[in-house]
Order: sequence, then structure tokens, then C-alpha cells
Amino acid sequence: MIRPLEHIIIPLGLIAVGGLLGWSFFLAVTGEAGERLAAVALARVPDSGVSNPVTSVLLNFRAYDTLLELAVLLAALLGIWSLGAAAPGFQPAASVLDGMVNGFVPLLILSAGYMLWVGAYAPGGAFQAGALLGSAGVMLALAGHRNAGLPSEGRLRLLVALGVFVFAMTGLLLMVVGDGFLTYPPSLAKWLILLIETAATLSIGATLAAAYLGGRPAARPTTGETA
Amino acid sequence: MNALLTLFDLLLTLTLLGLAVVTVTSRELRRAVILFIAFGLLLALVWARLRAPDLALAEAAIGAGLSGALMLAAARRASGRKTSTGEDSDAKDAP
Amino acid sequence: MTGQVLYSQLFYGGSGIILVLLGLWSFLVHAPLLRKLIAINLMGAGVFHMLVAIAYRGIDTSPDPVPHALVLTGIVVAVSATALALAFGKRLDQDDD
Amino acid sequence: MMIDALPLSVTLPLIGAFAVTVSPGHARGPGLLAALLTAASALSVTAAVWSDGVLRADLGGWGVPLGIALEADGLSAAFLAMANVVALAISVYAGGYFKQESARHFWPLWLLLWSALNGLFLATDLFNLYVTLELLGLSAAALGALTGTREAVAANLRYLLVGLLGSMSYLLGVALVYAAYGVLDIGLVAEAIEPGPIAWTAMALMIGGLILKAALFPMHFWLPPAHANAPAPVSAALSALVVKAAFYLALRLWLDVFAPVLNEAAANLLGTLGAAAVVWGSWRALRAERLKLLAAYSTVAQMGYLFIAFPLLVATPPGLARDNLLAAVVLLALTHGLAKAGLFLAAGMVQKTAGHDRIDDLGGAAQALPAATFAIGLAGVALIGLPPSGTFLAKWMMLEQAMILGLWWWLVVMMIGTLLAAAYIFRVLSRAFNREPTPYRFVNDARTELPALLLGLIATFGLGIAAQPLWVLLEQGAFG
Repeated sequence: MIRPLEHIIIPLGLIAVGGLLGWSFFLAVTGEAGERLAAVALARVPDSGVSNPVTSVLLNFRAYDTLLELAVLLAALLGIWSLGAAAPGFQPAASVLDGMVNGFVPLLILSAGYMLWVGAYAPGGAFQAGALLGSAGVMLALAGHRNAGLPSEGRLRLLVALGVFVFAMTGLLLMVVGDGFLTYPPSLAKWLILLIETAATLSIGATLAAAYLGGRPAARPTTGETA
Repeated sequence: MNALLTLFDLLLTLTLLGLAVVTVTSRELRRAVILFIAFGLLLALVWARLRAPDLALAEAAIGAGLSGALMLAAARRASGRKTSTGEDSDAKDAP
Repeated sequence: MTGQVLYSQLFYGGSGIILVLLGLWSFLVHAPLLRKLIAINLMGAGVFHMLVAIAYRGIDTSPDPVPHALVLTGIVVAVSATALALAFGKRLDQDDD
Repeated sequence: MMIDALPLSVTLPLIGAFAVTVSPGHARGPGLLAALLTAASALSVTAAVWSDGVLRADLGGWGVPLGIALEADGLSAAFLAMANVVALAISVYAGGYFKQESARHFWPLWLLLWSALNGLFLATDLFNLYVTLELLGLSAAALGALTGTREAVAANLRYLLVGLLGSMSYLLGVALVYAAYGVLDIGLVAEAIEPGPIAWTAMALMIGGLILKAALFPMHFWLPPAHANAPAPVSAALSALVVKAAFYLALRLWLDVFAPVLNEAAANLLGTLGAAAVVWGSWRALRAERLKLLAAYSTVAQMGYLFIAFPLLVATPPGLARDNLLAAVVLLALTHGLAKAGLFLAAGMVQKTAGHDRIDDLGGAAQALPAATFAIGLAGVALIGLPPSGTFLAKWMMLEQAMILGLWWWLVVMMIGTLLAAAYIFRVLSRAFNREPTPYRFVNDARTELPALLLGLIATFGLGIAAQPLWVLLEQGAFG
């Protein structure tokens, strides 16, 4: 059945929009833009404390964006918590699956640590590492762990807000000592970035796993499943 | 070599767009979510081809993986509700 | 910039635009929350795809890292928004029962 | 040792959000402290702009185009000051309004929202603005649903989705700008931009996304239920600050980025939508059965006035007249922010005391809650635009300019809107005063009533009689 709005009017409007978009994009790409920021950014990568250009941009050149991004992640989780408690966990998985999960989760955590470390000079970094930690949590939740391997509420709250706190405090302390907000001294840049990334990885992992549970954690864990 | 690369580009993009089309037109919710996850994984592959391995990793883990897991849980809940509340809500969703 | 690179940017950027339009269409015509979220995520993927396309500078040249960082930020923002919206949906479902 | 108040205004609420997230049981004390420090920091920015001119901070020390900068000129300083005064009042009010369970959810989200607001007013980077918009949208929707009723959750889910669509449109515009000009800093984009399809499409995408978020008619449908069903302090923040932030950004892009490519058609389109919003919003406010719904529809109308300014701004040649017009628009936005926040806070008091906010059953509210009723009256004066409120001055200057330009139809719309506003405000006040006066005490609960009263007073007297400083402030980089 053809519904006129859905199948004719909106698509026609969208084709018009698409034409305009495509035309503008064509002009933009074939215009004078050339290098854009690539040359500037790549030239400064050696001064950034890490050699992976994307990590340089994320944690140094545009670190302020990343700080606010962690705040977005925190806001989403706090919003999820304000909407209600987590649903009761899944049925405990069969022992075969459980064994598999128990073997797999440490592997994920290890690779998260690896990913965090190599992010300085190879593809990887806090977000990829955090995502791996988060998927370890999801896997535990699927295997029937009530809290996805997350700690009790008090410690979980610390964990999810840690990234924003460490990031913001680093920025402020650098400002107070006179370098400027989030302006790393070159000799310390590598270590400050690693510090921030470590805190961010923990927060991202915990936040994503907690978001998967879909509500605030149970007030008192009835079983001793805290990791 | 350029011709091969162009062919590869064409193939990747056509599959990607095809997956996107079947995702948005799929009748069943759960199927749409699974197609969306497949779309995300293929997108990660395309980004690896475009020399963005950081993004490929992130998209596979977050865009496809975690978003997909969240959506799958929601789709499972929706279908669970549908069977428990009977025919009425089924009819609402039917095309 | 060589013609080959320009062609790749246009080709992949153009497919990004198509993804945006597909997502927008789906967002406008589908009512269920989950479908709207898939649609929004498709739109986002399209915009990100455009950014990745303009960052590409050839198979043997380092790409522009700035759009890559923007996309990484965008991916995390998108998953945050998706998770929050799904929690809203879950709350509404619970109220219905 | 050196302290830069620009990043501090964004970071302090983030640190505060951390503190209240970690100790949810004792959120009020640290929350209020963070609120106080944030407001002090932001107001010091405004004071510094006032005395020393435009402030700028290059975060990370890289400078543009590689790094991100924060900047406060007269325009951002003015909005920043209004937002932080209102946010501080809301914080004090919220300290008395929220009970244990909702307080632990309110405070961290509220501080994150505040951080997003300050970040948005100070940002100069188009992509950074996208991140602040998302932070604003997500925290606002979550806060709006805190009442927990089905209506509130459904309305704020819709708000969240509309907001996401708006941000996506904005982000698409940013991607196009970066593709074409290779920079993201507002100043650098403004230097590079030239009239043509790219600039027009980017403008349509970015400002289009923002008018979704600013609830400009006919994209206003999500606003009344979302704002009317939120907890009172959140309604105040949403109506006074969050939609205003979207308007601020639209104005900022219009003035600073797209100035070389503006055309009359786009301005007239925005103005026409604004005119429709004024009439429709005011009419629905008049017909509203509940006080908070009335306030929400009144926001739709008031946002309309702000967009009527665009065709006037385009039609006025640069010079003193245009500067005055711009200042009038800013004055209108600031006054509305203060007045609407006052109105919502007072309405929240009425709702809490009476157990409802149905306008027809408000009888005797003036006796039970004299301070709240007085605050509604003061806010009403500013919303209608009676002297001596800032709105009166602002509308007068806009009307005058419309007359000079011969654009009389905008004048007619603004008159209709004013008359309807008078009608809906007096409808509330006449219900509230319909019993013999035997007030017991003027103030019953200082913590919640004084903020509402103060906001009403500033809106009516502060910004009306003492509007001159705004012109001095806007001299700093905002007048062209």
C-alpha cells in the first residue's frame, strides 16, 4: 500500500534536500579547502606527548572537547539512574557459558589495558579500551551477574565520575601553576595524558556497563558479586 | 591497482547502503536491530579502508557492539511485552 | 590532492549523505522509539562517514586526524544519547504494565 | 599562580557534579557551594568584560585553528550573567524544593546542565558547541523527567529525540563548514566564508537545527508538555535558560559567522515563524487551564518575539540604530529569562501549596501565598511589557525601528502579542485575588519564595530602570 506522506511527499522533500546537500558537498570538496587542518595537526603531533595523531587531537589539542564528552556520558548515566532501578538480572547462564564468560572477561580486561597503553602510538586509546571494559560488563550481565561485575553503588559512583574529575582537576591545577587550562608542560605531557586516559577508561567502561543494566544499581547487592 | 581499489570501494559502499536500506525497511524490530549491528560492523571495515583504524575499532566496539547490545535488549523486551499482552499490540505494529 | 583522492572523498562523502537521508526518512515516518533511535544512529553514521571521507588523503598518506577525533567524540555522544533514550522507553513500558 | 575565570566557569560545575555524584546523600550542601562558586566565577567574567573588554582563553595553549578557545564578548557576557543569576536563584529554590530521593538525582544533572550552559555561552569552536548542545539536551531531558509522571517522561523523551534531531542537523552543517573551509573556530570561519550554496546550506542546517531546539513555531510542539510537566525549578531552567541558549547560538552564528551571506528571505522566514509563534503561543497561553502550561505557552510566544528581530536586524544598516536594535533584542531575551524563571518558581510554590495549578481554582492564592502571587505579578509585568520593565523598553525600541523601516506588519504582531499577554496574565491574577484579603504573612517559606520574588524584581525594575549598563557591556565586541 502506498501512503502518500510516507512514500511520496517526504521522499521527494528529502531528495530535494539531498540534492542541495550533495551539491554543496561537491563544491566544498572540490573547492580551495586543500589540506584543512591535517598539515597543522600532523606537524604538532611530536610536541603533544603521544605519537598517535588521533590521540594527540583528542587528549591534547582538543582535550576540552573530550572533557565535555565525558560529562555527556556521565549525564546520560545519571539520567538513566534517575528513571528507575535496574531490572532484575538475567537467568544465571548454563555452566558451560559461565565458564566461557569467566575465561573471556579477564581477556577483555587485559586487552583493554593493552589498548589503553598502545593508544599513545598506535590505533587505540581510552575510548576503545573503555568500550572493551564495557563489553566485559555486558558479557557478565548476559551471563547472569546481577551487577555486571560492577562494584557497590558507592564505589560505582566514584568510578563513573572519576574521568570527569581527574580531567577537570588536571586542567585546573595546570592553570593554577601557571601553564594555562589543560596546557601540559611538554616534559609531563605523556604522563598526564596517560593519567587522564586511565581515569577516563575506567569511567567509560563502568558507565557503559552500568548503562547496559538500564537503571540504578540495587541498593544492597544481595550476593557477593562485587568485582 | 586503481581499478581494483575502485571496484572494492564500489562493492563496499553498495553493500553498506544496501544494509542501511534493509535496516530501515525491515518489518520486524529485532531483525532491524541485528541488521543495524551488521551495518555498524561493515562501516567499521569501510573506515579501516579509509585509514581510520582508531575509528574502526571504536565503531565496532561502541557504535555496533554496545549500541547494538542496548537495542537488542530493548527489542527483546518489546517482543516479550507483545507476546504477554496478546494480539492488540501486535496489530498496532503490523504494517 | 590527486584526482583519485578527490574521487574517493566525493564517493564516500556522497554515500554519507545518502545514509543521512535514509536515517532522516526513517526518523520521520516510523513511530516506535527503537526505530527512531536506529534512524538517528544511521544519520549520525552518515555524518561521521562524511567526516571520515574528507579526512582521507590517499592510501599512502596520513589522514587528517582532526575529523577522526570529532567522529570519535560523536560516537560516544551517540551511544550516550541512545542509552538514555532507551531508559526513557523502558520507563514508559514499565508504567504501561 | 593565575586563575582564568573562563575555563573556571565551565569546570567548577563539573567538579561540583563529581562531588554530588559521589556523595548523593548529602548533595545539597556541596551542590549549593558549587552553584555559588560557579555563579561568582561567571559574574566575574561579565565584570571583567565590562571593565577590560573581550576576554579570550586558548585552552591547551595551542591557539586556533588547532586548539579550542573560549571567548567572552559583550553578547556572551550579558547572557552569561543572566543565566548565572537565574541558575543561582533556581539552585537556592531547589535546595528547599527537592526532597531526599529526587535531590540526589537533581543536583548532579543540574550542575552538568549549568556547565553546558556556561560552556555554550563562552564557546568559539563550532564542534565544541555541538558537544555543549548535546550535554545541554541530555541533562535537560533527564531533569525534565524527574517528576516521574508518565506525561513528564513521555514529553521529555520527545524533547530528547527532537533535540537529537536538531543536534544532528547542526553537526551536518559543521561537517560541511569543515569540508569547505577547513577550520572550526567561529572567527576563522567568518573570515573564510563567502556567499554561495555551501554557506547557505550550512546556515540552513545549523540554524534549522537550533530553531528546533529553540522551539520556534511550528517546531514548538514538544515544548509545552515538556516544560509544564517538569519539576518547577527545572521548568524554570528549561524555559528561561535552555531554549534561550539555542536562541543565543542562532543569534551568534547569524551575527558572527553568516553575516556576509545573510539575505532578506531567510530573515523574513524566521521573522514570519516568530510572528506566528507570538500569536499562536499567546492564544494557547490564554486558553491554558494550568498555570505551568500557561507559562510554557508564553515561552513559545516570547521566543517568537526574539526571532522577529532577525528581519529588523537585516533591514537596518549598521550604525547606532542597529546597535540599539541588537541591544533591545538582548534586553528582551534577558528580561524574559528572569521573568519566566520567576513565574515558574512562583507557580511551583502555588502548585506545592495548593496541590494543583489549575488556574480556575486558584481562588485565594493571593491570601495564602502573598509573596508568590506578588512574584507572579512582577513577572507578569515584565512578560506583558509594561513599564518600567526591560521588556517595555526593548519592545518600544523594536517597534520604533519597525516603524522607521516601514515594516508595520511586525508592529501589528507585537501589539497583538502584548494584548494577549496582558489578557493571560490578568486572567491568572484576577483568579488569585478573588477573595477578601486577609494575608497572614507575606513570606511563608523564604528559601523558595525569595528567589522567585528577586527574579521578578530584577526583571521588572533592575533591567528596566537600569538597562543602560547593557549598552556599555555590548560595546565590547558585540556592536558592529
